[in-house]
Amino acid sequence: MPGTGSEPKVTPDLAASHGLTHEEYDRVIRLIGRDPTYPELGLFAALWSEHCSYKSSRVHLRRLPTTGPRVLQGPGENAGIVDVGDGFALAFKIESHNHPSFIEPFQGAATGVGGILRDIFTMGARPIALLDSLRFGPVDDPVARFLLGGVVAGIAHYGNCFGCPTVGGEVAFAPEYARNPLVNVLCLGLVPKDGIFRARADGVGNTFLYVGAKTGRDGIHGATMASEAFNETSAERRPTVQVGDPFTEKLLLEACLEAFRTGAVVGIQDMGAAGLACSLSEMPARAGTGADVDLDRVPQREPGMTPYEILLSESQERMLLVVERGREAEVQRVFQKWELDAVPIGRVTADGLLRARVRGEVVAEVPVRALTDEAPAYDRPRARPDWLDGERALDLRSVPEPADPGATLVRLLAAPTIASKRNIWRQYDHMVGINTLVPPGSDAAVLRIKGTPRAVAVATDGNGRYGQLDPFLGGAMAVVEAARNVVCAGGRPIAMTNCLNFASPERPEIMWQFAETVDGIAAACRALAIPVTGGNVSFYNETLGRAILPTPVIGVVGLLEDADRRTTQWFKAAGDVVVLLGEPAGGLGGSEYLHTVHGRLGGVPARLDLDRERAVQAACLAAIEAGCLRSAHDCAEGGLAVTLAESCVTGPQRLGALVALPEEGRVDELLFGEAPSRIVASVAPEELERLTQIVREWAVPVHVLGHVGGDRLEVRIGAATRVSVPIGGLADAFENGLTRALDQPVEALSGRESEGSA
Amino acid sequence: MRFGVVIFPGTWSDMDFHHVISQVLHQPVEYVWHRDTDVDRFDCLVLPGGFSYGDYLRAGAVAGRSPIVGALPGFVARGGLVLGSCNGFQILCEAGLLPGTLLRNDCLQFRCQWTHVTVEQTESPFTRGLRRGQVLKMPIAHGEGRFHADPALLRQLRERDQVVFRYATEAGEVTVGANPNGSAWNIAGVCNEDGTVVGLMPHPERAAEATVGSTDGLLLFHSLLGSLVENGSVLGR
Amino acid sequence: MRARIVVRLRPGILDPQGTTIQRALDGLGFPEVRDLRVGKVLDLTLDETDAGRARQRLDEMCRKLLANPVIEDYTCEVLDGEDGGRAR
Amino acid sequence: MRARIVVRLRPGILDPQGTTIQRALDGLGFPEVRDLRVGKVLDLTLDETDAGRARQRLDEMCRKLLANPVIEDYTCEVLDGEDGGRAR
Ligand SMILES: Nc1ncnc2c1ncn2[C@@H]1O[C@H](COP(=O)(O)OP(=O)(O)O)[C@@H](O)[C@H]1O
Ligand SMILES: [Mg+2]
Repeated sequence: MPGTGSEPKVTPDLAASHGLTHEEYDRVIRLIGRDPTYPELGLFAALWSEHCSYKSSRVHLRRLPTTGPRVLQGPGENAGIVDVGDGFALAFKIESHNHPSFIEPFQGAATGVGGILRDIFTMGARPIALLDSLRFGPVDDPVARFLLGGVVAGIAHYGNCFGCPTVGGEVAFAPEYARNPLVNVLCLGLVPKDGIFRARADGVGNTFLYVGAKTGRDGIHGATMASEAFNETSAERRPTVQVGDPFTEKLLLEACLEAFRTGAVVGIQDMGAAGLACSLSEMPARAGTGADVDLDRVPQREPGMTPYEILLSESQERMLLVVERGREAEVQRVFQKWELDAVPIGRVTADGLLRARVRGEVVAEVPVRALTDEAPAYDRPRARPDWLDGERALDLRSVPEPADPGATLVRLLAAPTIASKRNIWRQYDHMVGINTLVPPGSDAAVLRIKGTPRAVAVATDGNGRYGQLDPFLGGAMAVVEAARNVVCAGGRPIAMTNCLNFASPERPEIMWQFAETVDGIAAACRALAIPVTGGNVSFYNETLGRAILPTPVIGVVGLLEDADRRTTQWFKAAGDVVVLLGEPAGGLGGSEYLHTVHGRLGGVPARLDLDRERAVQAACLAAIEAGCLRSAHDCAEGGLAVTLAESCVTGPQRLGALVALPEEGRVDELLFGEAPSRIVASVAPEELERLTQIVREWAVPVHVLGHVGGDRLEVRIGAATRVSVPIGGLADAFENGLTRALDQPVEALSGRESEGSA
Repeated sequence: MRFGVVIFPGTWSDMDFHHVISQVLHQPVEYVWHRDTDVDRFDCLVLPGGFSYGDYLRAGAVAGRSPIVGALPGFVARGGLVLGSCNGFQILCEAGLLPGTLLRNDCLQFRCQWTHVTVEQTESPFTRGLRRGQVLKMPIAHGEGRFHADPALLRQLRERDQVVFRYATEAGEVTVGANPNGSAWNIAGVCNEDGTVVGLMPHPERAAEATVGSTDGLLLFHSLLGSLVENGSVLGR
Repeated sequence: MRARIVVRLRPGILDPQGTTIQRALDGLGFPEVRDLRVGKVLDLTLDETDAGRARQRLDEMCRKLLANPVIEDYTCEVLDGEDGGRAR
Repeated sequence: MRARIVVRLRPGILDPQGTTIQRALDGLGFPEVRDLRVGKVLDLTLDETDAGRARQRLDEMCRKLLANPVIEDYTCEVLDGEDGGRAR
């Protein structure tokens, strides 16, 4: 029995204050056969937290398809890995940092970037791109402005200083995120196929080498914090804020990659959530080994740290390596060169226990499997929310049709969720590495893989409104939309990662939303044959009972065999023919139009036919690969009219277009209705026939809408011209919409103070 | 021509320069660690972009006092050439090897975007192959690129032809709107009195292949290599 | 009335800037420096003649904008007020 | 021995950060603020017992690294030395 020292006596109440339920605490006692010591309680509380154990989501995540011919590493490691040919592989994963970003947006977002970068380079990969998917409250809310400013600056600070380009992402605004911003960051890294590292503590007798920054009292309870909803007392937890140091992270990256080349590194894991505790239990658990470590040897930034604090600190920019016994010096020399600590703190053992000592005395001794595999898993109660039918029942007769659809189009283009995010991404270095072939501003970013003719296309997507009205559809739509974005860039989707942002899993209607979403994702993945290689679940995104929209954020990675075949979303030349792959009809349920113009969230979103979707994507890709598309743009938020306008104004050369749509139903439905399986493309007139042939092979309808040219976007419906707006007006709305909305004065109140009252 | 690309702990454009020099220009190139001071095997040293020491105090301040930078005056005196881009420019200014100072952008934000610069002098080995007034398209990516010099120094730089590049429109007009960071006199790059040390905020290595958007950055290197061909050696050694 | 506000990271909060500068000083021959931490100083003029009221306003500014209570502490000084005392 | 170094932009050098903060304060209802400028404060411990020598070392650090004389001024204070005086 480990000594207890001067630490608090462990009682069921203390366990409860650590977030362990009575049943969970009993389970701890059953598993270790006695009362835990205080540090042991800390270990269980952290590793059994929702954040680390996935206890509410595990039973559902199993339903995701995770295998495919290119998958070298599926879920279960720090990142997924797919084979991209020529001896290269891509490591990639998405992570949330929602809760820390609400408490301190700059550092919260910065350390979120730091965490996902480490997940990628622990696999042996050099990070080559970041994407950030963000959600905030409406821009006229000062708190949202404060959070947006801080989050973007934090991402810029960390990514720019570290030297990894931020090449894409999304930003959307809705009232449901007002006190629960979402900050999801995806990172992509390139690794030689034979240079992949894993988070395993293999080889009894090998050495645990602690490397990187020193351990301070940062972020203790971070893992348990991400496993709770916000309430009035959340502010008191503030001293746990971690500060990111991108410079040290950069040193850590270079040192790790150089250390890997010594051949002496057996395994590696970053110390993220739950810090040393997590690495010291997960690494041995994966390898069927144990760990015996001396906490006195852990480099410490502050005096007087307790074993509990050392084990649970979430200080950033640290890694745990397992090094072949006898070769420690080789690895240490590398870290010395980069002026980083590298200290042996213990050994891999055969007994399956995590044993931590202080001055020789054992302060914690528990089976690693008790902390990991034996963590509780719940199939929590699920119930379809009773408000759902009410929200889905939208009587379109109560929605007046726009008198001037052109003006409505301009308004939609200027809506913060649709308008250009240039003011955000120009704060990110999106070029370092000189791989960026398509920068932010098109459907997907495209990065070349140097030394090969190939390129990778990557995009993130997720629409919380669809999730709210139909979570199964929300999950499926996020997948097909992210994939469609990648396809529009010329990429063949090969794998995806997902970040599932939800409110409290302890509420049956939230758990129902979660389960439905997972099923929707799984169905779409199967239909498109895109395996899931990893992801992240963020629960408890609610403040004072107000839940976020169920928001799955999907990141899809695609491969271009020929980087020169990449395609962008904007029109290229006057005279080109504008075509629509898919059917024009859209629906107003859950649309941006209903939200922006009518202030409503409701209705039934358009149906998704997965076979049709697969065919549209395959047809588009075939056309791009045959070299007969000049542009391709996914038709999403804002519908056909917004998609056309974006193709007119987002390129280096602004071009007008004249298109005609068949007269059919409501004008707003036709122009602004949303539906999957639609791509607006342009094609040189002499290629139109070839395009039509290719697309027909996939049984996909092609509609010739009109042609590119002129200085306005003109849309005729039947005989009437319903939209005729000068390109300058469209461009102005799109380019300046977000900035103008942010510049509009609000009640003079700083975000920080009002946040304190949240 | 033998190139050395200097690496400080937080440098990140090192691999980009290495790629351009070796894969695009097919010139011999080596990395040089910031503690090295033995640099006489090189004709030209490149100080790339990055955050050399996190750049927490002032951009380039710590690196400006590093061993390799201490070796630069001797290297230059013996005929060596030095190109500093972005953080490299900041370091050269901090070390006093180039005139002026680079301050926080007037917009207070990091800026990553394409810029155009006019060529203001063609006496330096890096610009000898260019035309005065020629417009080059190269991107910037920095938070501290506002070139500052007091009026006397500014006058001196102009009189001595030490202003190398100025931010301009695509058509070559030097305007306030074309100035991305509030630099004095739109200055994007300067040189020492001999033209052998050149610093600029834009990234020539990011404008060296058509596929990433421009090849104008190569012109600096072509000037350099052209000078080499004409004279047999730029260094005369 | 001249005033000065100093905003510092709270004790225990990581200060990467301070650490880096200290290491640089060490490398330049100043090994005697320890515990270096970096803060911000804001010098300003207040259109206000009453020192007590001035201090109160400075404190308000810090809470509303200048200091980030999550990670920073602050002190305010009125420099040429009647008593030149500290607000906090 | 504790010491403090304050580094400020020289008068006449544009301080966009100061201007922006002042404008933000104005927007938050503090129109009485003028001439706001932002500087850096470095708090540190010196392994040195002689205040005079400490001040000399601080001054050296500033000249060698901490301040850029072209744009910045600095002051050094020894806080708990025998006389607590200013170096400059
Ligand atoms: N939504 C999900 N879909 C698939 N895999 C997931 C999902 N969420 C988490 N995972 C996987 O579970 C493992 C644990 O994730 P996580 O605890 O987030 O890792 P980390 O400790 O690096 O944050 C990872 O391999 C991750 O990819
Ligand atoms: Mg991880």
